[in-house]
Amino acid sequence: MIDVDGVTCRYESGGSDGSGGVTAVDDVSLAIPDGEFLVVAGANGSGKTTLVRTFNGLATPDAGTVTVNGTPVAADLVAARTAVGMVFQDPRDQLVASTVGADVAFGPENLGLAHAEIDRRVADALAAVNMTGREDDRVETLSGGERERVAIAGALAMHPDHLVLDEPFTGLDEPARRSVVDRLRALHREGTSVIVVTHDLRDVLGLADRVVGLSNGRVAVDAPPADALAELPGLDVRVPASPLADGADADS
Amino acid sequence: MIDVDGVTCRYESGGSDGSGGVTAVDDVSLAIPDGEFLVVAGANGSGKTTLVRTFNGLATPDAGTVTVNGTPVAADLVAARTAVGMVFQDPRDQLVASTVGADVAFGPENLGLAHAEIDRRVADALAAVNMTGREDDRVETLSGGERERVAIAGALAMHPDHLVLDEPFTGLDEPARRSVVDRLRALHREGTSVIVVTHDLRDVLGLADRVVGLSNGRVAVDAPPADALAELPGLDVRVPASPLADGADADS
Amino acid sequence: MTLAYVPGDSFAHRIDPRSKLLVQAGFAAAAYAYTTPRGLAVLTLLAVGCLRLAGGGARDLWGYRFAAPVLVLAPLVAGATLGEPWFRLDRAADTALASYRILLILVVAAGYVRSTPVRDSRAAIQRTVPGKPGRFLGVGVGLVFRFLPLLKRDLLTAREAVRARGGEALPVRDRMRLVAVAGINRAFARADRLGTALNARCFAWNPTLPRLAFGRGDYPALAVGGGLLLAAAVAVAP
Amino acid sequence: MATSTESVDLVGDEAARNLARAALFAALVGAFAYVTFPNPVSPVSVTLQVLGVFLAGIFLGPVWGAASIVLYLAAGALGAPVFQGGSAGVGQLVGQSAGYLWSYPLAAAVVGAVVHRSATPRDLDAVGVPTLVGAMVLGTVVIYAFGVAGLALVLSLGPVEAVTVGAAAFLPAEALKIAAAVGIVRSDAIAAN
Ligand SMILES: Nc1ncnc2c1ncn2[C@@H]1O[C@H](COP(=O)(O)OP(=O)(O)OP(=O)(O)O)[C@@H](O)[C@H]1O
Ligand SMILES: Nc1ncnc2c1ncn2[C@@H]1O[C@H](COP(=O)(O)OP(=O)(O)OP(=O)(O)O)[C@@H](O)[C@H]1O
Ligand SMILES: O=C(O)CCCC[C@@H]1SC[C@@H]2NC(=O)N[C@@H]21
Ligand SMILES: [Mg+2]
Ligand SMILES: [Mg+2]
Repeated sequence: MIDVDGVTCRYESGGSDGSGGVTAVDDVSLAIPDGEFLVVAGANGSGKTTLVRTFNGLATPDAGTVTVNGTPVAADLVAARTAVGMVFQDPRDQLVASTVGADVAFGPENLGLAHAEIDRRVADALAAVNMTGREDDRVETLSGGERERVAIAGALAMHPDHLVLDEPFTGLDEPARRSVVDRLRALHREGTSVIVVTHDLRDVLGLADRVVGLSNGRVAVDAPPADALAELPGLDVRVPASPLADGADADS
Repeated sequence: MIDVDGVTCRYESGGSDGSGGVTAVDDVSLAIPDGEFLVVAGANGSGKTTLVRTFNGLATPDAGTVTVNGTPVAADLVAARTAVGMVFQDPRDQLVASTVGADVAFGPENLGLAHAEIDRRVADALAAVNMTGREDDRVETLSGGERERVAIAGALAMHPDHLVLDEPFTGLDEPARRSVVDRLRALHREGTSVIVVTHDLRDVLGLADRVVGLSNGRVAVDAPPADALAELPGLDVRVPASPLADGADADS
Repeated sequence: MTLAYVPGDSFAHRIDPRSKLLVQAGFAAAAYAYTTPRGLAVLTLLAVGCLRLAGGGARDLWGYRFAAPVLVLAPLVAGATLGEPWFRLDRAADTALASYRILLILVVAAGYVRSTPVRDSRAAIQRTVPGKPGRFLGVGVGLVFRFLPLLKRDLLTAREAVRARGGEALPVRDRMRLVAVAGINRAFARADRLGTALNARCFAWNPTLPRLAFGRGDYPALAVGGGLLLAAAVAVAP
Repeated sequence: MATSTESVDLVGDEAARNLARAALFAALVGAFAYVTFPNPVSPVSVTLQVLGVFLAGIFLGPVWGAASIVLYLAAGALGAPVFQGGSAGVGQLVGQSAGYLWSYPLAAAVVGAVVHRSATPRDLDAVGVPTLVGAMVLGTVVIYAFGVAGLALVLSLGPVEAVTVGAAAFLPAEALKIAAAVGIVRSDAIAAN
């Protein structure tokens, strides 16, 4: 259970209005029950990334609290960071080791797991993203999509209770996307809560239990996919188009 | 006219096969006439980024030559770089100044244009990506999608003969995407050649005159969109799905 | 080109990095203790042996070419005198021997570098230096290896970004400033983002220690290293 | 499925950030070691390492600046190609340039201490150019004192000979590096804090 209660996040230095500050997340309250598949949608700059970063203490709210599995994040960072796995919007920011295998193993090592268990998790996570056999590749030689996959594998290997993915599909080609979607679906079935951040719902709407739409840092929509569908385009979020428009809409 | 003739690019350090090398682009020949809208598609790691980086000399072929407007790239780098504008796959690699306005102005300033003209181009380019009024924002405070837009604006402001965009839509929300698509269409109409690199054809197929599909560094498809459509899924490229499958396919 | 780890299956590749570090320490100590023609002759055999056991050869020494001028110049400067006899061979010979011992130490070090992957080196630190200092060094060294190509790339892409947008028209001085400042800025941002990533991934002071174990091949290596240290101690003992 | 977390001793956010920055500057010194210029007055080439050492002290302060250079030495000893001209290995730490290398952590600490006047870094905007230059001159003195002593010891040279080989040839280049460091620090585009 992740419980977001009246959270506000400001950046002092940003903003274009000259005031020298921007409120990225504005009084958001949100309860994410265990095992839910939640999609957080919104336009560029609507505060999605900032919001989810409060879930494991990478961003600290200026007001409000976030509680994970009953404990406030601020009170027990270890608990929050082991419970909430996170895949960053830019995978390059996430890889901390020099080789693929070492990177995926990094999280499990920090948990102090036994070597056999670490090996099992690494193999398993790499398989989930179609990167089996690439353990010894150096991370700086990976292509954009390959890097994205390794970042996802690193989060999967932590076996988190809640998995947050910030725009996970952007760089992935079709087989990799499918493979990740399958894995997310399986995790969801096994009881992990999955939170996907995106501004393009075409690939995840079918998976979601619920969609939260952000606009200017505030919750503008909070509903099951079917109900949210009508309002999301008003938030500048992409939704599955009508049959004819898809693919062709760029040309219309 | 960009003329790619028998180009091969190898990375010595990459590769997972232990041989310590990978052929990212393998004997590619390709002529891109002035004013063409070309889509370069292919799976992760198929060599798309490497190929287009040879167009303005950011990557140097190990064999073969690239000729831009009649001059070999290697013979006149400055000419190639002013003729070919490029939006990198990762916008962070691209931004060189500290504020949005200064960054977009950087290219035009280098062209030695008059101030009035520079201002006009900056305003125009920012409008094209829906970032009007954000001139004074510091680039490190931008959200992911905002950064992508500034990178695109920087390339637009150069008014290049050929515009290469490496996965330009990944981070953009719907209005920004639409706006960029509109601008690309207008540029194309005015005679600029536009080259879009992607593994997801859903947003650009309607615009393209021609699609080149790469597989393992080789040209596997080279045809108008209608003809290419059937072969692309075999290259692990995403194509506009059949009506029912779109959006729902993630759930199927 | 530059000296680096080369995958392989030589004797040195198969033994524990800690044994190899001990051999290096012992060798350096002995080279300083026995800087005589005879001592260095024996050590030459040993040094070449070490490099061969790591599957290396003369090629690997190319990485140390920048050391050569000092090593060659030093004996000349040492021998030169301002008055008669202008050049004193005995002084030059002393320094030449000292230079040569450095060369030998570099040969042995080359054997270590080419036969030891980063992973093992980090493991050796973390298993040898206890507690937080060990963790700091272990993770820190890992991050240096991670940053090095990134940093080169950041400097390179900063240059590319400037170039890709017509920056060639600028004077060299401006271009250098732009690249340096953009490069350092990027590097900073990157360090902070990687710091965040470490936290998000549960970066802890007490992780699972890397696997390392002494095997049969380590006994001779440990014996050689220990023997060299002992020999050095004997030489300096009063 | 959940892992027991009692035993995990998390590294603090601040410490992790500092560690990442320390590793970054260590890598920067390493990258600068590749940049070699031929030396007009001696066959020994000039490198930019010292510039990296200065910057580490200036940007990270005395404690983390020194820690960063310790990482540099450790990484180099263990095979990262970060010493002069991309060389590596324990040998360098006892070789002809040992004095210089061992002086670097101390030099970074000295530069950091003079610039920030305390263990924790302060805002660089508050630091005047004379302070910056003074700090780096002092750092240079430390580096050359150790470097020359190291040469004398390692290569059995007399003091004058060691200065001839190890200092006279380099000193003019150090002035340029100090100027470069001031230029980088004073550039308003650096966003670090
Ligand atoms: N480090 C920062 N400093 C100042 N302002 C920031 C910072 N990071 C983000 N912002 C601002 O906060 C707002 C929200 O940013 P955030 O990254 O949360 O948006 P997002 O919804 O994830 O957008 P995107 O879809 O583009 O990734 C934006 O207006 C952005 O400019
Ligand atoms: N700097 C590098 N060093 C070594 N190998 C590299 C490097 N850059 C790319 N490669 C390898 O070259 C191949 C092609 O990479 P490239 O970036 O051109 O692919 P791409 O088609 O753009 O993929 P993506 O869709 O993931 O961006 C990949 O196998 C990649 O691992
Ligand atoms: O990496 C090494 O082996 C150490 C090289 C030491 C070079 C010294 S530092 C002071 C002086 N200035 C230079 O440019 N080089 C020398
Ligand atoms: Mg975001
Ligand atoms: Mg690419």
